[in-house]
Amino acid sequence: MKKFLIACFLFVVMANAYATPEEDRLALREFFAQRFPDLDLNEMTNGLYAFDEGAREQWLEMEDFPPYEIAIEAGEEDFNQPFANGKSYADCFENGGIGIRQNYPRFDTETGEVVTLEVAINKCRKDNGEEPLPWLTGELANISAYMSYTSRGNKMNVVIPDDPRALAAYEAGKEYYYTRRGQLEFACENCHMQSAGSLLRADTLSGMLGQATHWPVYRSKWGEIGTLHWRFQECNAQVRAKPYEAQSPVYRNLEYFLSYMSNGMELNGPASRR
Amino acid sequence: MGSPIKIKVKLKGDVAEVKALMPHPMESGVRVNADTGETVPKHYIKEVICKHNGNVVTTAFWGTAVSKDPYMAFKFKGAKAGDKLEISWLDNTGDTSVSEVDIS
Amino acid sequence: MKLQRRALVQGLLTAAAVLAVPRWLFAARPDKAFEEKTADGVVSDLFNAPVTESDKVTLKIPDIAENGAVVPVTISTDLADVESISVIVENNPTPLAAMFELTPQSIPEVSIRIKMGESSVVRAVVKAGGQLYSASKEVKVTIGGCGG
Amino acid sequence: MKRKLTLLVAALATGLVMNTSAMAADAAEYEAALDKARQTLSDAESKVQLWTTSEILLEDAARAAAAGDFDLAVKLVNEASLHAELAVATAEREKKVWQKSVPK
Repeated sequence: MKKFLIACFLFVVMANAYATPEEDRLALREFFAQRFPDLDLNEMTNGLYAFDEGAREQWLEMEDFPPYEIAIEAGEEDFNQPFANGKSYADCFENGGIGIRQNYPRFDTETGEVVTLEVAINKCRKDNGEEPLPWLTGELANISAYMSYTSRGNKMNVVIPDDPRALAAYEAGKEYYYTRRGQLEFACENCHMQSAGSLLRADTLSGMLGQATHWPVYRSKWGEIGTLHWRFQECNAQVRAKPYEAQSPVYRNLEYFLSYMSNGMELNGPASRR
Repeated sequence: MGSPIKIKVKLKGDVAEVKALMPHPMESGVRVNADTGETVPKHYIKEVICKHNGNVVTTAFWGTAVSKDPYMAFKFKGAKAGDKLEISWLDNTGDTSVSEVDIS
Repeated sequence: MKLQRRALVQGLLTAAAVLAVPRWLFAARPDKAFEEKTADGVVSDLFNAPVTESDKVTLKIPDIAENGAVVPVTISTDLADVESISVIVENNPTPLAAMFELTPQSIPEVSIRIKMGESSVVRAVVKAGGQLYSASKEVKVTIGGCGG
Repeated sequence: MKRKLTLLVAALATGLVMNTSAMAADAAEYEAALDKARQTLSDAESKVQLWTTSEILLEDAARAAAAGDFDLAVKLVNEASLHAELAVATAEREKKVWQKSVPK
């Protein structure tokens, strides 16, 4: 029965949308290629620094010795620290957890849910009898930063398996991205597609393409390293929409869609931003 | 005891180009904690001393306007591979940190 | 295991810190200048001598700061016998941000990241051969909050 | 369409406010309005993403009530409900149009 309902739902979705995720991704690249004909689209993994020369110079100076290096080092130490049962993070991931971030988020066909890297890290802890870590910053973000660092240069490779629930998760994320919300009635799309590269008050807005390649991020505004869902919450609050919990299904689906849109682009996390 | 200082040295001829990152809150004493409404007390690095093979090459005096997790870069002559570079700081609470690297 | 190793490292560092203590006693941080509320007060406290603008002092700092909490600054100079380099942010509550004391071994080029509370003129003052030279630049600090 | 709805809901809310301000509200009236608003908010939240403003208005209302200004408290509570209803209205409209923003 449940499967039948999902099939019905998908039929409706497909009848409306037609486009496959791959068609979506190519259409999105085409959108930005037309908006910024002189821009190397791969530069968009650097967010607003693809557009704003003055900000880019300051960012490059930060990159001389980026503050996220503190997080990478702490994350490496934590990553290699065995659990009380003698096992470690390396035992939970393919290839010992090294150079695999480009495959996240992934869809778990057993639970029918999107698994972000942060969810996988905390699941690993739980499976080994350890307490889960807070989602937004601190040790979890450090470990996430280290795992990104070992994956730098790999091309984003998020897979949507042949499972209607996976496609439904992708579609949910897509709908979220394009839906206006909050008192200000902004969709993610309003800022990061229509207005990408333009100023909102005094800030240049980043573009959607490559938005998922560089997490976690040390934001000067935060003064520490933080995960993507922290930024989701912040974006929501900025348009006066009540933020969801970090790693809630809504945000995980959004990350799934967003990451798929960055497929084929080089992973370059962790990163520093204003 | 403060966090270790991260140090990178690049040798170009006999010139050492040093970059250092020092994990430290650098509280200015005017920031208000949003949760408690209380002003966070001053907590900042006052002095940084950089030594090449035990000799001071640069001393920095800082106020509260140096950014969180301070970064500094400087250059000096007369360095060669295998030399020692030590950087240490002292903050206003009396806390210190010392780190040393081999120049290569 | 982790704790033990940390304790050992801490022990070593504490020992190193103890050895380093005598040096702190000799360091003369110009504490009063760091408390001054005006740029002129800082200069007279530190040097008590006239300062001349000079194109031999290069102050590299953005026109528009991305985030006032982290503004990268690099100061360099062609002048010989440089004794010190200071960074002064005129509109900060206490304008003196940093002062570097150099030695004959130094190459006069230093970088640092500073906080700016609002748009301000930033001044670099170089003391070389007993004389004072400066360069300054207006830096705009915008209201952040929507970047990323 | 959206503007019409907004005006309608706004008119309703104003009507409520005028009604209640005709005679001074008391604590019981505030409690009743608060219960109703909480229900409206939670109904809305089960369907859509609330505006941050709804909860902020409830906090403001609680402060007004604590200060004994029940007229203002009731007004703010009703406004919180209004913002929840507008969030639902936006979401329903968006259901029909979001696809138009997707690049094809």
